[in-house]
Order: sequence, then C-alpha cells, then structure tokens
Amino acid sequence: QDEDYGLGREATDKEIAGWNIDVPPSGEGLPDGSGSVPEGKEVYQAQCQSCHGADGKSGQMDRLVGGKGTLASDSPVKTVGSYWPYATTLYDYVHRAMPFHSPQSLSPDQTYAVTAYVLHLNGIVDEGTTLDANSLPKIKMPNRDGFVRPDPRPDVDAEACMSDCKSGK
Amino acid sequence: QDEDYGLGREATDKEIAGWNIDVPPSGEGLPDGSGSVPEGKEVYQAQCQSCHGADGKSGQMDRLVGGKGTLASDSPVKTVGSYWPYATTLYDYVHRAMPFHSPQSLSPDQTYAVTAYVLHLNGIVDEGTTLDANSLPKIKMPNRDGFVRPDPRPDVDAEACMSDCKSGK
Amino acid sequence: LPLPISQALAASNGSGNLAPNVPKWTLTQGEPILSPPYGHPSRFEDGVVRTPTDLTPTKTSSWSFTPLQDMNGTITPNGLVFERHHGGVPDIDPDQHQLMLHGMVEKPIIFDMAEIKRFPQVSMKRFLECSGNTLTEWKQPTGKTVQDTHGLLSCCEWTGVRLSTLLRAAGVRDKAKWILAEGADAAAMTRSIPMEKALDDALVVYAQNGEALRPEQGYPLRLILPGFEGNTQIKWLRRLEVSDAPYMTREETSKYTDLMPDGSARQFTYVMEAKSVITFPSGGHTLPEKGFYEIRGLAWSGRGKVTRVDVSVDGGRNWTQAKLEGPVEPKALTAFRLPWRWKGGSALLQSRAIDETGYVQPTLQALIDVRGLNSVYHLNAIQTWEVSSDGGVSNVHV
Amino acid sequence: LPLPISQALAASNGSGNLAPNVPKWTLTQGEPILSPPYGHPSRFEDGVVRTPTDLTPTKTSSWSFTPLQDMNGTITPNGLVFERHHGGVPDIDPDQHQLMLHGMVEKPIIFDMAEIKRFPQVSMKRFLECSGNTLTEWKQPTGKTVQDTHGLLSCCEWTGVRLSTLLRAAGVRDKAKWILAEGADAAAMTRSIPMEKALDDALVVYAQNGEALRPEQGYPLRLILPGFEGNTQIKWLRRLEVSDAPYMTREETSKYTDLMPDGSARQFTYVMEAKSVITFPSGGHTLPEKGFYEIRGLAWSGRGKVTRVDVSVDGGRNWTQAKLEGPVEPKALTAFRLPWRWKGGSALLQSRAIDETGYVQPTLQALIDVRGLNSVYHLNAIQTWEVSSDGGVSNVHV
Ligand code: HEC
Ligand code: HEC
Ligand SMILES: [Ca+2]
Ligand SMILES: [Ca+2]
Ligand SMILES: [Ca+2]
Ligand SMILES: [Ca+2]
Ligand SMILES: [Ca+2]
Ligand SMILES: [Ca+2]
Ligand SMILES: [Co+2]
Ligand SMILES: [Co+2]
Repeated sequence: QDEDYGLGREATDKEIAGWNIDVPPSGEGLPDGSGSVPEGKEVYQAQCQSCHGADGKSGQMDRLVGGKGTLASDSPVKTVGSYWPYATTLYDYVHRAMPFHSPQSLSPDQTYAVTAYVLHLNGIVDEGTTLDANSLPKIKMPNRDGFVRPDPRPDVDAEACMSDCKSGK
Repeated sequence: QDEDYGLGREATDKEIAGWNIDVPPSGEGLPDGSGSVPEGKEVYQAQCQSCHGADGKSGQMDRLVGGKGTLASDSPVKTVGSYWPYATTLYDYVHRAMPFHSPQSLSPDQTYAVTAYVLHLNGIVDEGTTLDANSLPKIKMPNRDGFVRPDPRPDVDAEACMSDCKSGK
Repeated sequence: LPLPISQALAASNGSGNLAPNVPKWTLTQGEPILSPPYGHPSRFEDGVVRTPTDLTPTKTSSWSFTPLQDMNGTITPNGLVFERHHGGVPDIDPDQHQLMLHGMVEKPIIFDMAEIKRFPQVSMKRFLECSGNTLTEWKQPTGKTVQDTHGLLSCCEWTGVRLSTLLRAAGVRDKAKWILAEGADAAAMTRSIPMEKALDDALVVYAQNGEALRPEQGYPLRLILPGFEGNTQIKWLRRLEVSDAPYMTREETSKYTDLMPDGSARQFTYVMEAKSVITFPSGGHTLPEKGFYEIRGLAWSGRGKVTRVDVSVDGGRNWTQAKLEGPVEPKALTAFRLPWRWKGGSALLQSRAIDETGYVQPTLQALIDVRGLNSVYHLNAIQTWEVSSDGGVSNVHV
Repeated sequence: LPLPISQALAASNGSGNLAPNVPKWTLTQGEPILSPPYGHPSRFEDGVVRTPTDLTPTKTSSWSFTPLQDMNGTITPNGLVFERHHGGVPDIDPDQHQLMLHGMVEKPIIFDMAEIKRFPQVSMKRFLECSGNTLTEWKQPTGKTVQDTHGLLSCCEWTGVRLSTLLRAAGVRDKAKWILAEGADAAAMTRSIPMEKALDDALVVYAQNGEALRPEQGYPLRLILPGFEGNTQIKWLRRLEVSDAPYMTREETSKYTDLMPDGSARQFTYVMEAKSVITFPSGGHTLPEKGFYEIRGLAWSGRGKVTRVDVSVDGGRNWTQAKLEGPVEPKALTAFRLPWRWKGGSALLQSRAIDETGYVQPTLQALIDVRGLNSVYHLNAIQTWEVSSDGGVSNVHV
C-alpha cells in the first residue's frame, strides 16, 4: 500500500517559493515589505475604485465597506468590515485575484498598502497605519468570532409521513 | 403490468402498406408486376453497372456474380450466386437500398427485372425468365442449405491456466 | 412502367415524411462517417444547452446551468456539465501544467501530468452540485424551469488517482490536519480541505465520462471531493499544501459560509445533504392531454446512497414510494420514477429523498425555521411543481 | 516599489509556465461561461477523435473507430462513440419521426416521439460492439493502435422504454417468434430479432449518456439489444413487424454470417462473447522510462457480467488476476487494472476475460482451429501488445 511508485520529483525551495502565495491567519508566507493607508489610497484609486467605487460601497462589483451591525438583520450586508474574520484573507485574496484583470500583479508593498486602505475605509485601522508581515496578522477583525464550527448539520429532522400529512410547510 | 397506457394510435392499412416493404422468403408483400431478364439488363446497365461492373464482377462496389465452389476454399468469394440463400433477399435489398444514391426509386417491374438479370448473370435463371410475386419465392438458390442455425457457440472451451502455461497459441 | 411505390405515395399524400410516405431522409444517402470526427448533437436539439445566470456583473466570475428538464438518465454529458468559475476558463497546455504537493510532508514533490496518469487509477460516478444551487428559491418561487432552480447539478464518471495515494508518496507529517488546494486559474481559487476527507474518497482526476476533463471542469486536473459542495473541488489544480490549520481563504469566509438569523455564520459546511427534484413534468413543460405520464426525477446525497424517494401529487399530503434505477451508487445522481395518471385539474408534484443515514429531505419551511432567509447556500428543500388544469407546469411554493 | 513576485520570477526563469513561474493563464481572466453553451474538449485534445476505416469504397457505408488508447473509465462520451452506417447519417426531424409496430399483433400501432417518451422509462449502461470489431487481425497483426484493432466498441447509459412494454401495448399473437426491426436511413437497415430477446432486455431508446441520442447513433430512436452484435441494434428505428419466421435480410445472409472452413456458414450469431483488451500500454504508446506503470484495459461479455480478468506480461505463460472497477454491470464495459513494474527489455502484454457463464476468452489460435481464417466476424481472441526494450508498444501475434 505504501509502495514507492517513483513518480514525481522533489520540488526545490525556489519552485515552492514561486507558487506558495497563500497567507493563512498565522501570517506565514507574508513577504517582506510594507504599505501605509495613504499609499493604499493611491493604489486603490488607480486600480480598484473603477470596480468597487471610491468609497468601497458604490461600485458595480462586490461591496467592500460597511454593513457593520447588519448581520442579524433581515438585510445583512456582508463586507470585509462587517463579515470577514481575518485580515490575512484580505491580503491573500487581493494579491491572488485582484485587480480582476491582472491577478498577482501587485507588489508586496502595494498589497500591504491597499489592504491597509480597505481596512481603514471600514474603520478598522486608522489613517496612520502601516502594515507589514508582523502587524497584519495581529489585526482583530470585528466579526472574528462570528463563525460557527464544526458544521452543525443535519439541522432539521424531517419525518417521512406517508399519508394525510400536514401539506407543504 | 399489462396496463393500457393509451399511447399511440391504431395504424391504418394504408399507412402500413406504405412502409411494409420487406420481402421475406415466403414472398409475402411482393407487389404486383413482373420483369424479365432482358428488361433487367436495361435497368442494370442504366442504374447498376457503374458501381458493380458490366459483368457484376468488376465494379468498385460489392461483387454480385461468381464464386460458386469457393466457399470452402482459402479464398472464398461470397456473392448473390455463391452465397445468398434466398432470392427474395435480392428483391428486398435492391428495392430498399439500391441504386445506392436513390434507394426505393425502382418500380416493382424494374425490381423484378433487375433481380432476374442478376440471377441470370449468376447462371441461376435462364435468359427467358420473367419473375413475379409467384415465381420469385420459388427459386432455389445454390447455397440455400449452406447456413447453420442455431448459433453453435460457445465453440471453444479455453481454460484459465494461471502459471507455466503453454504460451500464446 | 408505373411510378415507384415511394414516389406514388409521396404524390398521394401531403404530409411529407409521415406514414404512408417514405420520409425524404430514407430516399437519399445521409452524411458520411466523421461528420464531424468528434460528434455533436442533432440540430433539432439546439435548444438543449447550458444557460447563464443573470445575477453576476461579469461573465468570467459567473455560472451556467445544466438543462435537466431535457435530460434522461443519470450521466451528464460533458458538454452540458454546469459551470462555475471565478476567473474564467484558462486555456492550459497540459505539458506545462504541474501539481506541487508541499507543506507538512516528508518530501515536497512536483508531478507532471504524465506522472500523475501513471499512478494507480480509480473511476467513480459521482454528482457535483454547487452549494449555491437553488439559492434563488428561498423567498419565493423564482426559476421558471428545473434548469433555473436546480441546474447547478451534474453527474459524471470521474477517473484519476486517489488523493491519499499522492499524499502517501509525499509522506504526510503527524500533525497535519488540513490541505490547501489551489487552482491555476485567474482566481487562483483556494479552499481548505480536511485531512479526513482527503484520506477518505478524495480524487485528483484527469478524465470525465471517458475522455479528458473539459476545460470548464478543470482541464487538465481537478480535485473531486464526492458529496462536498462544488466550490471545494478545485479545478485546474496546481498546488496542494499540507498544514495543521485551515487557511481561511476568501471562499470559505466571505463566501460559502451560511449566515444564521442571530448573525453568526456556519463555516466549512461541506456536505451536500440529501435532495431530489422532479425533472418531468417540471416548470415549462406542458402535458398535452389527460392520461398516463411517468413522473421522473433525480435524487442524491452527499452522505452516501439514496435509499428511497417518495413522490406526492397533492402537495405533500400523501406520498408514494418511487422506483429507483439501479445500481444505486453512493454520492451519485439516482433516477427515480413513478407511474401517474393525470386526470386533468391541478396537481402539486413533489419528491422527497431519504439517504442511507436516514436523513429525510426537508420542506422549505423546515429549513427556514432553523436558518432564516439569509443563509444563501445549501437549499435542499422539497421542490413543488404545479400542474394546472391546462397542462402547464410551473414553480410554486406551497 | 519592487517588481511584483510573479513578474520578478518570470524574469528570472526562462521556462514560462513551469514552477517557480506563475503560468500566464493565471495572470489574466480566462474565457467567460458558455464558451460555448454546448461545450467541447480542450484544443490540446484535438487528436482524440474517431478515425475512419480505409476498407470501404464509400464514406456513407463505412465505419469509424473510438480512440480507446486515449480514454479512461468505462463511459464513451457521445462524440466518440464508434460509427457504422450503411446509408449515411440521416438528418431526421423528430416531429416527423414515427414508430410503426405491426404484423402478428392484436392492434397495429403508430407512435410519435412524444408518446414513446411517456412510457415507463429505464436506463442501463451497456456496451455496443460491432461484430466486425477486430476483423483485420485474423491472419496477422494489422492495426497499429487499440483504436484500429478494437475501436468498434463503446459503452453508454441508454434510456428508453422496454421493447416488451411496446409489444404488450400492441398485443403479440401466440405464434409470433421474430421481429423485423427497420431503420429510416437510406439503407432502410433491417434485421430479424428473436422474440425471446425482445421480451428479455431489449430497449427502444431515445437518450444516450443523459442527452438525446446522437444522429450517428440513431437519433431520434434506436433499438438496443444488450450484448448482441451492433448491427442488430437498428438505428433511426421506424418499424417493428412481428412474424413467425425470420426475414432473411441481406444483413443476416450476405453479411453478418460466419463462414466456416467446410463452406457452411453460421447464421444469427448474435451474442458478442467475452472479450478484453489492454488499452494502456497499447500499440503506439511509448513507455518513457523503466518503473511503475498500471496496466489498464476493458473487458465485456454479451452473456452477462465479467467476473474476472487475468493479465499476463510474458505472452500468456503466467497470469495474475487484475482488479475490476465496480459496480460491475452486466453487458457493460468493465475496467480492469493491474500494477506493473517495467524492468526494461521486452514484454508481451495480454488480458483474458472470464464471464459469469464461466466462458474464458480464447487465444486466436483456438478460434482459428475451429473457425478457420474466413469467418470475418466475432474475433474475440486475446490481444497481445509487445513492449520492446526502447519502450515502444506494438501489435503482435504470439
Ligand atoms: C475590473 C473589475 C475589478 C477591479 C479593477 C478590482 N476588482 Fe475586486 N472584485 C471584482 C470582482 C468581479 C469581484 C468578485 C469576484 C468573485 O466573486 O469571483 C471582486 C472581489 C473583490 C473582493 C472580495 C469581496 C468579497 O466580499 O468577497 C475584494 C476584497 C476586492 N475585490 C478588492 C479589490 C482591490 C483591493 C482591487 C484593486 C487592487 C480590486 N478589487 C480591483 C472586480 C474588480
Ligand atoms: C453508386 C453506387 C451503386 C450503384 C449505382 C448501385 N449499387 Fe449496389 N451497392 C453499392 C454499395 C456501396 C453496396 C454495399 C452497401 C453496403 O454494404 O452497405 C452495394 C451492394 C449491393 C448488393 C449487395 C451485395 C452483397 O453481396 O451483399 C446488391 C445485390 C446490389 N448492390 C445490387 C445493385 C443493383 C441491382 C443496382 C442497380 C439497380 C445497384 N446495386 C446500384 C453501390 C451501388
Ligand atoms: Ca520518474
Ligand atoms: Ca503556504
Ligand atoms: Ca393519446
Ligand atoms: Ca412485412
Ligand atoms: Ca467505482
Ligand atoms: Ca440500471
Ligand atoms: Co457550504
Ligand atoms: Co454474428
């Protein structure tokens, strides 16, 4: 069962470094570099606001800002600010997938900066903030503890009534 | 199980007549009309010989003539004359599928005639023959009794030897 | 000489290709072989295609639906398998595609496609469903057809190597509990997969219904996690990183989490629970007359085999057990069928799947009672189709 | 600001899309959904297509082969199902297609397509093989690839109505023993079917792998006779006539009869006997290096389930039982697999299927001993592929 098939070859550190782009909550893998809120505003205005709006609320694409306090309402607004549990996810996602038409084109400094700016728009960090590999994982997001695990399903216990059942609901 | 699904409708005699083109060995379904060997030669030359050759042997398409006595040889030649067990099959097939580019275009008279001609080329009927619904099914084809039924297979009884077997054959 | 039969009949009857006439396509040679070498459906089936959602602002992060109302049996032909991409469909040269396996392993490895195909192979028929399937149906009946309401659902025979085989080749370290799977598309799509699933029935596949994976299904390589929500089954798979903790990617935090009425959200809700839907008659069909019809549909469960499907024609008051087409495979679409006589008048058609864990597909109200109206994903409620007295069929809530 | 990682790496390494570079298809949006609405394979799979025979003088009475050497699993995608037509592929309007059922019945009936689809439905995965499959291989190894030698073979999930259901609707008379099945193509293809088969597992199908039958498979309606030779499974089915005797059509006299050395010919040899073939490695493949490979292939029997497949790597001297992929269905392609280490040097690969009747797939010589060299059809012998010391694989007789 644990036969050595002799297939594949050892990946080099350099090869791994080129592809290992993820940033988990521990911050592992965050690159050197840093970016400030004002620098992030520049990046955002040049590369993001056409899709996400100047305020992060009014773009054609996903809303990035606002919604705090709405999650338990009838019309919840889920954004980076109101919903996302980790700031590392923002760095990770922006670097891997944004801007939409040029994924992985932002430098580490640009990514730290625009991450700081989006957090600032959400009132999570103040205007003087500079983010780097050390500070980013430490940010406590408002909805950090909003998630339930493990999956509590099955969460309904229907019966297979066969005749004269209560119809529908 | 024998539920009446009420699907489909009764086919009329006229509808059936239009599609019921097969001619089995009994001759059932053969139409009125007749055709002679000389008439068949005309049909053949006009509509068949371009593909099957003037003599029924030398065309690009299936050979129709000859091969008698070859079935048990190393190089059997299977034709209408040497192999086919029923003359009705010839009428049936020529009407349903020939000429190749205009199937079902021959009239009954033409079909009787060209059937007679192909049989004549094979030495099965003589030049004076005229075929019709009555005479066609009575023709005894040379290889009428050449077919074995039912299927005698399985006809080999291989063993699943697992080791040190006689290799290959 | 008289007219040949076929021409005589054609002359005698106006209705062209119907009996007693010999249809025109019988009277002339058809198309040659290899018309074309890789075949396609009849032009008379041109309407049977995937259809787009109108809910996304881009067409590269978007989805399309499988036309279930026109299909029969349990296999989805590759050309009709639903799509859900976040960065479009990449055009990958398989000779330049690699799979990297690293992280908490003894030996990080890179495989090329030829190497992956040499590993011991398995095939299994398994369904694929987006956890967003049916999401428009929480508040009111929205989709017109079963393609609209349930079309993020397909089922193929997948062939590849068990993920556990690859993990053993790299040597997973003791504390490893999660695997990040990443795609080579423009979204570099990533999800965290529990080690338990990876070692159970997870596959890394390169073939789908006999041939190579389709581009929109992850060509040349994708993850298959039988019974899990579609988004986790990473397409264009390029990287697997083993870890002791989940990665909290955007698709498992911002998306694919299920918001409850109290404002909390369920996370890592992977399993697609038992569900079924009637595909005939379904929204948009019309019954031409009273009489015999067979009610037909599909049932599936991410927890294993479907063991029973019940059908109601009176909106859930009375139920009859339908017949299942065998062999029933776990985590695969299962066809069910029930004979029915439509006597005219209105009828409310429903189906209800039960799986091998005993779980019974719930009503929509039962789901809403627990989850409210804003959890978006995992709507696996009983679907109702109303047959009205004119034979028209439409989507209703009861 | 420094260069982004992806660009820095691209600059540092010439090999484009390989690690550590980020491949170009990750750096830009891919194709939108519905590109196209009915999907097709990747352009990198353009070579995986049906190929023609060179034995026929016309292309409308001809055949094409399924590319088994490039396939995995047991389903044949509809675009790759082998073809055998005698008058080309008709372009049939399903609204103008009818099925007539007449002869020795209580009530002759005409059905339109909509009516046929309303009957109780069944689906089953069954193989389809032309009895002429492998016919070039009697005297010497001829085909280069397994597509050439065994490509008149496919397997689909077929959906339709049991022929017995239709026969009961018409009421078959007591003395009825045969049924003539006729197609609406230019060959008006006809075969006589024994009543016993018609009442056993014969189907009249309109769907194939989930969608409508393909034109080259008989759209909109065909007969499926599981385990019988392909020619009997009349495509473009328009007529069924019930009778007390066989019809002796051209295709069951001139053709599809098996000439024995004594000059007699076997007739109505319907069943496709147990057969198997290794598809990897097979003719035309090249093993790139010594080491681990999995020997893979397909096995099938017209008499029921495949119960065992043995594999030899030394030309039939020693055999090892291969693993079968389940669930094994009767009269369906069954995948078998066996791990193997190629140590270099020459190897003679063979497979041998055994079915539930106990029938063992024979050697070619055993067949020739009984049937001579001129019976044309039903060559179900063990196939040999030779791996030579340079890793090339070719078709040989041992
Ligand atoms: C051309 C349009 C476009 C541009 C430019 C763009 N985005 Fe986006 N963005 C999108 C789309 C579309 C999505 C949703 C993608 C999906 O769901 O698959 C998205 C999603 C996001 C999300 C996730 C939202 C959520 O709640 O899940 C974030 C964060 C984001 N973008 C940030 C940025 C930043 C930062 C930039 C600039 C560096 C940027 N975007 C530039 C189109 C764009
Ligand atoms: C344009 C070419 C063409 C023409 C014209 C043509 N045939 Fe044929 N014929 C064929 C082809 C091709 C076949 C083999 C078809 C197949 O096997 O599917 C065939 C087969 C036959 C066969 C069966 C041979 C066998 O041994 O099974 C007969 C009999 C026959 N033709 C008779 C005729 C007659 C009679 C005519 C004229 C009325 C005719 N053909 C005109 C091309 C032609
Ligand atoms: Ca190697
Ligand atoms: Ca990492
Ligand atoms: Ca009716
Ligand atoms: Ca008849
Ligand atoms: Ca299996
Ligand atoms: Ca079945
Ligand atoms: Co979920
Ligand atoms: Co036969």
